[in-house]
Amino acid sequence: APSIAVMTPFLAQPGTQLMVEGFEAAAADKGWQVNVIDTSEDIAALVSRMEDVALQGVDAIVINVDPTQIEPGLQAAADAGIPVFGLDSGAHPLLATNVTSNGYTMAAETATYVVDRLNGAGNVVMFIFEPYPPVQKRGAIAQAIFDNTPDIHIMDAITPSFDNGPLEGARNAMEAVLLAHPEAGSISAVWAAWDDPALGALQAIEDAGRADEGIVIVGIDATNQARDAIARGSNFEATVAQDFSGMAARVADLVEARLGGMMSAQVNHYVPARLVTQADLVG
Amino acid sequence: MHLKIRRASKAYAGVPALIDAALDLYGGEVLGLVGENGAGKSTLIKLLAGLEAPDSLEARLNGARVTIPDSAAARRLGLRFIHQELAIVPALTVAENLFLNNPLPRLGGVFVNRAALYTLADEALRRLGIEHIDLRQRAALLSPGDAMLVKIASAFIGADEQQPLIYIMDEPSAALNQAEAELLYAVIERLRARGCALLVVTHRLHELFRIAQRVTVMRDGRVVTTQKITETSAEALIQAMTGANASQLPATEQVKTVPPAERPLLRVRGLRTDALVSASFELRAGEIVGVAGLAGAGRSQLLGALMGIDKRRAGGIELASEALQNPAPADCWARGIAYLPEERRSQGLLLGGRVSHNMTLPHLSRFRRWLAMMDRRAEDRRSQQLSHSVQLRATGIQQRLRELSGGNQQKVMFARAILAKPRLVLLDEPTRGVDVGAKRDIYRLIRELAADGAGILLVSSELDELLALCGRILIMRERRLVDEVPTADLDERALLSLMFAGAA
Amino acid sequence: MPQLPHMPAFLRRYGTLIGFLAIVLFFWTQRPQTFMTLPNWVNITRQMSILGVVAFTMTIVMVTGDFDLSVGAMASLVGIVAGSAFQSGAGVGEAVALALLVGLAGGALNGLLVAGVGISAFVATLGTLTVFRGLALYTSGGASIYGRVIPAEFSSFGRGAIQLGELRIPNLTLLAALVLALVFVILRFTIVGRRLYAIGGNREAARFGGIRIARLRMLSFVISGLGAAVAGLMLFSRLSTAHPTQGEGLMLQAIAAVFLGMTMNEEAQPNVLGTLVGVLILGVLANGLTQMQIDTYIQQILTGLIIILAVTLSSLSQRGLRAPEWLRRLLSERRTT
Amino acid sequence: MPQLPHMPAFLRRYGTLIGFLAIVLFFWTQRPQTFMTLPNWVNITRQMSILGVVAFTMTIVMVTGDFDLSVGAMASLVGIVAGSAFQSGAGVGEAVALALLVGLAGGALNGLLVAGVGISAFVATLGTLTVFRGLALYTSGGASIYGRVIPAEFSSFGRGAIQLGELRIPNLTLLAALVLALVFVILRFTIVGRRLYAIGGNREAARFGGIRIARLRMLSFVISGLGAAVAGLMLFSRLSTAHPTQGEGLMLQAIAAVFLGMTMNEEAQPNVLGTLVGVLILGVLANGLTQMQIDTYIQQILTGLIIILAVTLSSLSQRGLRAPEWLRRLLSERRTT
Ligand SMILES: Nc1ncnc2c1ncn2[C@@H]1O[C@H](COP(=O)(O)OP(=O)(O)OP(=O)(O)O)[C@@H](O)[C@H]1O
Ligand SMILES: Nc1ncnc2c1ncn2[C@@H]1O[C@H](COP(=O)(O)OP(=O)(O)OP(=O)(O)O)[C@@H](O)[C@H]1O
Ligand SMILES: [Mg+2]
Ligand SMILES: [Mg+2]
Repeated sequence: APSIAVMTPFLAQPGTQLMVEGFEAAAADKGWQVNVIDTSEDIAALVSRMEDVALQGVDAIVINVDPTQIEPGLQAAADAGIPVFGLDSGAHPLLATNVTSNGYTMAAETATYVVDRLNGAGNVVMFIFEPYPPVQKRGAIAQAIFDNTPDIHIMDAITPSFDNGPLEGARNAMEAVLLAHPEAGSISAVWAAWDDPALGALQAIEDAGRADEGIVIVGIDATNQARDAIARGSNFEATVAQDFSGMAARVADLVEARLGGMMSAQVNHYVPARLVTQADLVG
Repeated sequence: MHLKIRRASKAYAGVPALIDAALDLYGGEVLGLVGENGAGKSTLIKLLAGLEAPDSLEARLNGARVTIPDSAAARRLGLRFIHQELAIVPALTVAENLFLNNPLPRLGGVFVNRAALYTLADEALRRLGIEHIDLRQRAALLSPGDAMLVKIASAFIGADEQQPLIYIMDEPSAALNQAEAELLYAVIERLRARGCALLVVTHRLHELFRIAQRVTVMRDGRVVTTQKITETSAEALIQAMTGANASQLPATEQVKTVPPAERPLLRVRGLRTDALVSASFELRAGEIVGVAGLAGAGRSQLLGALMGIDKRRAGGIELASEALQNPAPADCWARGIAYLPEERRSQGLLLGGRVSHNMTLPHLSRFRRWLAMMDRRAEDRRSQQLSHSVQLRATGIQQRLRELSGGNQQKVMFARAILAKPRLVLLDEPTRGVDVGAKRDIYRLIRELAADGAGILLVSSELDELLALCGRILIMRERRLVDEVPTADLDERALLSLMFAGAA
Repeated sequence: MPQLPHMPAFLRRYGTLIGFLAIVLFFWTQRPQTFMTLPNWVNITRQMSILGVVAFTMTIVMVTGDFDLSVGAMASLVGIVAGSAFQSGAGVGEAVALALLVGLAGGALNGLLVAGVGISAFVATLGTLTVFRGLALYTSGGASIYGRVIPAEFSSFGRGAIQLGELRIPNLTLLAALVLALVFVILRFTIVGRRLYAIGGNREAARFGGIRIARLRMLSFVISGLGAAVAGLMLFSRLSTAHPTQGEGLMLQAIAAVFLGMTMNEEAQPNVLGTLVGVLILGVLANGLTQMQIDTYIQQILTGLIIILAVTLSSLSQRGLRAPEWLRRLLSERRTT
Repeated sequence: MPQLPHMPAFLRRYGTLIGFLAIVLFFWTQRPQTFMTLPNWVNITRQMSILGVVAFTMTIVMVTGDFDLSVGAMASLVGIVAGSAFQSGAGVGEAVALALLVGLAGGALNGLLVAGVGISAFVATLGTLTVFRGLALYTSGGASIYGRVIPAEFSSFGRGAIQLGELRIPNLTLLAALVLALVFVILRFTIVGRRLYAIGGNREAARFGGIRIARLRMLSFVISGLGAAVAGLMLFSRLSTAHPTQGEGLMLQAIAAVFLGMTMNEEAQPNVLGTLVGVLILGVLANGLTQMQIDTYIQQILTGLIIILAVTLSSLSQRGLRAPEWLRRLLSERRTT
């Protein structure tokens, strides 16, 4: 059976998990042997492991990581004649294809949701993360949209500390923001570039007893935990569902085609994402 | 050559340890330095070695003012030291340790010249007549006695260079027995004859009369007198050191001796460990038994084996007819065996700890109350009593051990051993570095313990000490117990020849 | 005598404390309305409670001269264990008991390796760190455990508080205070505490002096394993989420707190009140800097600098406050090192 | 003399090495076609070269009895510094020089704090770790630097190799070998090396002996700072990407490698050949387990267990290979600790 290596440094992220699980499911249907390699945020180790699997001679490699940062690994695979497929990674000449959701649209959807809910006026706390390009991209788009709405004021753009996981980091940061702005209504919304900090912020707001001030929280990725929070009608109002398993299935199909000898001319394949609110979840 | 020291002062946290001391060292002369424990001798030497920053110090070498900011500067001035505290690096070889305070022979500027290193190291040991120490072995394997020999030898490296040097030695003979000390005296005499200046600190007054030309006495941080050796006597020196008349000191002989019990308290049969070949003997309650031997003869290893420090490979130990099966040191203490190890700094003391904590360390469970709490008041009371018994010179039982002079640290170790009325007392060089007065106190306390029915096993390199205190002496050679003799038939010469007998 | 009087001794012992108060004062002036308020302090104590439990029990290990690098991974693992227990239908009691058992076993493993086998604590706990982390990741498949499987009474503990008159004291704060009191009493007033300090002071002398070193070192690792387990449960309860790496940050922070605390002791020994101040410094810095809306990256730089500064000041004051000296020392090498 | 002959001594010194060979043998039998091939070994050495440089220079610091926790953060920072230099138009020479200067300055700062001020190495380098990490994140805004700003000749170095007959030896491997040789000579044959060991062996004795402890400790931190800088550049060049936290993993791994190496020395001292074996063990494990398609989480568990096992075995063989003894020891407290 063909042997496929799935490689990522981000397996601890819920989105990555969903994708990897989706891919494993699709691969099981196709009778492939899948080896998942996670290097816990260590990019250099990921490159090393790519070299290892290239030498070992797998049939294909699927990556979930920014390809520009692992060029030696891509090169090793190319030298060994092994095709590499991007799963929500990014475009690169050494990649056969890349399947992804459109990060720009996802950020735009949540940001405009906030603008609409606030009727174009209010104070927004942003949780961003610059180091990871796809997430950085989201922050930039959202910021552009807020900046473009004259009465929306960005109070703070916080990069949560990861020391005890993003949930705790965001929660502590939000607690401090809440204390710094004790008046009801002084904070209108929290825009988070992914769901974890949105959840942390939600916990902080609820614990501070300020859940009834109407602070609007939005996230991206629609993890199960976020869906739960939205479904119960909390301040967490909206997130964006990427179709992770759809992306994974699409990559699996592309891999299958390639193993069958077909080359795809299209490099980026976009799988649509959709906004999720309570209305979508209840009933 | 003339090294002139004036106005040497040093206070620790406001408490003066050295006050305006003055000293003169001349080429071709040995100056003895004596004083009670804590008189300030080591402090003075640390200032000269650049190890402590003086509050004031005026030094002139041949008339020229000099400063000693660090040990390297002291060395450049031609000063060589043997410090009181053992300082070896266990991980380096013996040869490398010999060169720790000497420049290593170089090859091409930065590399170590190993060939030269071993030749020179070999010479250095030879000079002291030491042959049993392997230069290439790690210093970690040395017994404390051997380590001291290495340390002494290292001070004499380069001694035969043209220019005579100044040697400053802090109790160099404290860990040596007479035979070894003789070798040291010979080296000292040779250096003196070559024109070197020497300063020797010692608590063995008779030593002074052999090697010194003049003697300086310190008391309470001050130099009280300096005299020609020919114009003084041991009694006069003691009087100068203590400020009291020697005859006023309590005589040790006053303790009445009781005849030892009939039944043996301790019975040792065919005892063997990795470091001890064999030992069999008996010890009765109320008896003081000495252990004699050359450095490395295995005396310390014998005590270590009894205390459960080294693993027993064979043989049996019975304490009061009860077999001790592979005990840990904790078990031994619990059964009433007290132990005073040879190397106080590494094996005994918590240097950062307080006097009282050091004394009570093995006896903490005696101060238990409310299940697991420490009865600090009782602890303090007992420590106070003991400090008094051993004539401890400290600011109080709260003082940190690090701040005590070497001899006073040793008294704390002794106090620990006698805290709980032990049944069996294992003493390894108990009076090392202790001043004459305190030595008498310790002798008295040892006798009292025996009179109270404890058995005492005493390892000492001071033969007169063994002969004065013990009824019997066990002789050790090459890590086995070879002989046992009553002291009644012995004098120092006879004892020495027993220690040497059979040693090739 | 050109010795300064008691000032340096005072500064030496209380330098870090004074630094802490200076930090508090600074934030007070900067954020007068919000920083020095009761709710904020309650908030800080709750935020630091988890780190506190780890740091307090770590203090015991460090008293004996060892380290425990595995606490962070253990805290994560314990969360996953309890979470998995919930998933397979366990009640709160069972899950908590199981979690504590895991902490105890992990601590005992560390103790066995360090005190029994005689491996250096650093490498032993580095090894178990890796194992615990791997176990947490493997058990959970790398995913978080959260949601309805977690009993409400479990999560409510971490968010609950006890009303004391005006004051609402968070359960987590109370728990941390309890651990603090326990460790304080053990180290300060019990025989075991005295023995632990003796082991840290001079291991060989302690053994020769009749102290059962291996047992006590073992005990200290078991305590720190249990502490890590309690902290892991607290984290899990507070977040209602168990993530397989969520405790990782605790280890270095706990060690930093103990080291900060050691500066407050004459003999530079670990002591739990000092550790408390260390924990508070870290907590107040994070809280205050966030309130001042300082960029997180700059927060990191400042935190590092302040730690260094605190330790430097208290170290310099130990040398009699003659600051330029330590520079000269590098060149002239006169003083005690 | 009832001494066992040379077998235990042999096992003690070479236990870890034998463990390493056993691991190699195991992978060889499991993956006969791919593991024991020249390309794979070249591959392993290249993969380990970066960790190697950090671990080799860390060995020097650890010889003097200190630690340097800041190396990982320094390696990241150096990449960002060089990357920023490229962004503002610097040439390769300038960027590299600047990066090395930063490594040197960072090392000197550590040295100043530890040897000059007298702070414990652990807390000092924990502080600088935080500062360096914050600086890297702040300078880069948390984002990676990559793409066209990086001169091709810079990236090609990290990917290039030198053809030696049949063999293509990667530049990175060569560089690591060079550092290894240098550290080996320094520690083994030079006067400075002996003095470093003396400081680590007994600091007080070294001071009595007139060794300039502060200067040498300072030197060792500068060397490890430089080592971290070189490693940071190697990483940057290999990935053509500078990420503000990309070196973080190096620190614990380097320390683990040195500790593994210490098991291969009678006196349990750090020694650079031992460190090399430690680095190789970590490298071969990662490579071999990946080739055997072991789940990454189980890989972690196995790596931890194997580290513990290696150190345990070599520690037990030091006690004459009577394995049950160490268990009894816990209860009876008989042996030397
Ligand atoms: N670091 C220190 N801190 C405080 N006091 C100290 C310190 N070092 C020494 N002292 C005190 O200085 C005094 C002199 O000590 P020193 O070591 O010079 O005595 P000594 O004459 O060498 O005695 P001994 O014969 O016992 O070796 C003692 O009272 C001692 O307690
Ligand atoms: N585990 C061991 N195996 C073999 N030899 C050992 C071991 N431990 C110590 N030795 C050696 O046994 C000898 C006896 O040492 P010990 O300390 O008992 O001598 P000592 O008679 O007390 O003399 P010293 O005055 O030198 O202390 C020393 O030469 C020492 O190096
Ligand atoms: Mg003295
Ligand atoms: Mg001896």
